[in-house]
Amino acid sequence: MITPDLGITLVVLPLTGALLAFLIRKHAHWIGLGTALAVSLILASLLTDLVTSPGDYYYTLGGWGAPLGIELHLDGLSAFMLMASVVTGLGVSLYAFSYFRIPPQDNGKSAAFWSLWLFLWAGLNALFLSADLFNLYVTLELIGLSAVALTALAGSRDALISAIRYLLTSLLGSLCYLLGIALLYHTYATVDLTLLSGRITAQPSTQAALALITAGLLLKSALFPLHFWLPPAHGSAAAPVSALLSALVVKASFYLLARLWLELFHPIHNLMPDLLGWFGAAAIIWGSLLALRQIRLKLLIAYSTVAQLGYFFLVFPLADNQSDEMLVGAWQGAFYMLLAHAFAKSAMFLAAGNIQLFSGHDRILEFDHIAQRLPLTLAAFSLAGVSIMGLPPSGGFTGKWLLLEAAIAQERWGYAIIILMGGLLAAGYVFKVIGHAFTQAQTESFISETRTIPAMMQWVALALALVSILLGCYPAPLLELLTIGNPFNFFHPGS
Amino acid sequence: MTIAILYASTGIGLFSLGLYALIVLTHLLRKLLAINVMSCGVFLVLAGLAAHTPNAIVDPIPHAMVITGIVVAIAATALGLSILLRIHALTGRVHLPGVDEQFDD
Amino acid sequence: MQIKNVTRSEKLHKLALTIFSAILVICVAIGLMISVSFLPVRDAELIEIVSTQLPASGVSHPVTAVLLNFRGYDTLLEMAVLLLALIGTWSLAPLDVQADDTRHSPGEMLDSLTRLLTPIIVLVAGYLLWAGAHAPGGAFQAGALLASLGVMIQLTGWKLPIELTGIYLRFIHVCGLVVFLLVAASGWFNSAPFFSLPPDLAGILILLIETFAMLSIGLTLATLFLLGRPHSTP
Amino acid sequence: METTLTPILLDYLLASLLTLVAALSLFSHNLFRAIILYIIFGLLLGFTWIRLDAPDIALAEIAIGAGLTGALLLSAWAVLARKDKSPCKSKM
Repeated sequence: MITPDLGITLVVLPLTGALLAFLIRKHAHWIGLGTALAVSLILASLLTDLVTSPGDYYYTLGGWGAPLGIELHLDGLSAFMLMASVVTGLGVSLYAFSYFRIPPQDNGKSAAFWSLWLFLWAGLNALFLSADLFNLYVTLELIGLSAVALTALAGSRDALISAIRYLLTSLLGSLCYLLGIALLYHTYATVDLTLLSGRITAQPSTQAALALITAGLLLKSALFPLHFWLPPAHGSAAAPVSALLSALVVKASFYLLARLWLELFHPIHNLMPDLLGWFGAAAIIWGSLLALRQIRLKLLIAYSTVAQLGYFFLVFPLADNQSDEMLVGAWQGAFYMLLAHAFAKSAMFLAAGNIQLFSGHDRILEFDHIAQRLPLTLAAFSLAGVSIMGLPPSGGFTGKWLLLEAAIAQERWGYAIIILMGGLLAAGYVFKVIGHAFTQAQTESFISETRTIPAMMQWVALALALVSILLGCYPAPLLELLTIGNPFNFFHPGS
Repeated sequence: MTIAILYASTGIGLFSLGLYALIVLTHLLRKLLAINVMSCGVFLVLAGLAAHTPNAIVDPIPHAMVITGIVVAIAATALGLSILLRIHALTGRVHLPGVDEQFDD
Repeated sequence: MQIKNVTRSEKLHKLALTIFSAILVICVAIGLMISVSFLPVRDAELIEIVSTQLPASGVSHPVTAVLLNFRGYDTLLEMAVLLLALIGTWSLAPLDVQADDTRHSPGEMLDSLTRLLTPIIVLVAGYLLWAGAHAPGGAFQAGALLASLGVMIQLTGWKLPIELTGIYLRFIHVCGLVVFLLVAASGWFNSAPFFSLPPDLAGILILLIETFAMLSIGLTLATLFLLGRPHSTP
Repeated sequence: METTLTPILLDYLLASLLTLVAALSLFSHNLFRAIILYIIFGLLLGFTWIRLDAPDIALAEIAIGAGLTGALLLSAWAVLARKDKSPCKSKM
């Protein structure tokens, strides 16, 4: 039997931690670390409960029940996303614990980081658990605004400019989403996902809501061609923040889109899945090509995120109108890639943070024997790169393989070729970095003083990268976790 | 046409107007104003339609949602303004550079 | 100085953007207008549920019942949004830079007006807070009123004593959320779900939450204004 | 109840005034005027909420949407205006 209060604890704990970190600034990093450990323990017991008694769980906040109050919903998919959020969050917290105490960082910034990050974490967990459209709007704003504030925290000119662009984009996305919710509410008199999924019909207002909500969430999840805001923001934020933004924040809106798609919009769509698939394919090619052209490491990783996000969207056409087995396979592939990408990309950004701290810059051409001087960090980057490229054995490979299988079985050769080409291009940009890391600096720059990197920061990056590899070795239990509660064939409950 | 539909249409109009201004204007403070006009439009749709019921009974739930939305909007505006002021203090500029435009002029 | 060198291609580019966005926005507007005007009158089922459950919520004003009880979780997260905006703003403009700002009072008029208005505003805010249980009003409106009082006091040149900017001030910033969380968690002790308020105590608990929420919201909004004020050291 | 269902002249007036003031505010050349018009827009919206039988939103809109947002915008404008007049602009 599952303890129902565990879910909401995953929201309440970070929220409390954020308040404490704001109050007791001096010890904010200890509060943050303690919260991260507590959240991880709660998640572990939640997952054990869910695996031992699989099912679809609802939790009525305040005991009011669906149309009046707010309900939380826990199934395999939300547990899977919570796992992504908590494991990445724990890693980044451990990293940030050291990162924000390195001399040039001041105490005020560290305290602000911890409260903002814990608010962000509460928002993410709340989003993954919520089954109420308006509550999801509030969580989206909590996530969006804390992500913007975290980006601006870096304080540089570039960071501030990308933060305000991020803010405007994020607000535009939430407003589109909210307008869609308004139309749905006034058509069906409820914002509860489960009730709505039983009532939804193809009406003009529903079609408009579908378009608005999809557009808003695409903007927030930076699908090509709406990705313009992502690379500068992810490229200029502080390293732990970039890791969180790339690993979790963009995925939250993808998750929400997928969830709404599965539960609400599935019966009323028309052209949409193919459109999303084409944009996804374009994102893979365009993002990878731009990543290849970058001269700064963090921007390269950011463009790689644009490309990798494209893969997730391939699931919409590949899972459309398919047999149950095929449909579940494609969705499992997309979400498995998402999980592997969360770990690999956070490892990459943390490694890039180490390199940037070590040499004072992140210009790839000026890397000077990084491999020999920061072996652990480079190992982390390379292992994460293996998962991003999708080489076996890695989580990235498993996910990509499932998507490829679906594409080949449906004889959609275009998508299959794109999936393979994306891997080749990823190999191109990953090896470009690794190559320069082994050699002497190409452009003669005045040798800047190097700084020692705390061991913790190197090991955390390596650990996250290793997890993304290990995901490829034992995929079965996690793929099974995803299907608990039957989130993917919502409309075929009999099968 | 009922009152509810009239004001909801006004809300749509404000949303579209704000959207246009958000794309076209370059001054950051004006962009924030545009976002605010857009959110007022959304609120008009959300709560304006609250009386779009049999016998025009007013539904309190959208009203509560709009109050939540107003507080979120001022929080976002305040954060945006403070970033804007920092940008102004650092660079003397208040316009968003184009995506392809280099910022070091 | 920056020299504006508007070339012909830039002008064309701008014109194209304007036309493109105008077309886009007009399409959006027409589509939405159509969908709104075809909106059917929906049933009043949910409104009836609100009115039947209203007696159990502890207050008789439906909007307050929705905000603080039925959908209290939304309000909790929304107060977190407000606080995080404050933290974000604070991290960009430290308060201690502002505190030693030298500023002359804008005149006796505003000064005496503030003296006159302060007790009135506090009274009205208190009334709004209390009225929220059965009439329009509540923590947000009362908090906003207190914040406007704070804005006015700042405009008269009053400065926050530096010794108050520490943990005491921050405690008022968070007390609304803390009390809200504590009350919400109290459901656990009665083995009821999170956020459940026992009907016989709900009224007093809501008033408790709203009082502290009003203080937090008022102070947070006033601090946001304080942080955005012009200060001498850039 | 019937009277509240069909709009009267006041409603058409308010609706068009709201749109007009919003447009004037967004596209006004003078930034200060834009902000003042935005505050007027907020007050008009407050009246609209009263007309729509939503006194709670009206209070929140006038106090937060028009009042405090307006104060924040004006103080930001004051910073921008002061800095723009000062000679340090030439460092660009």
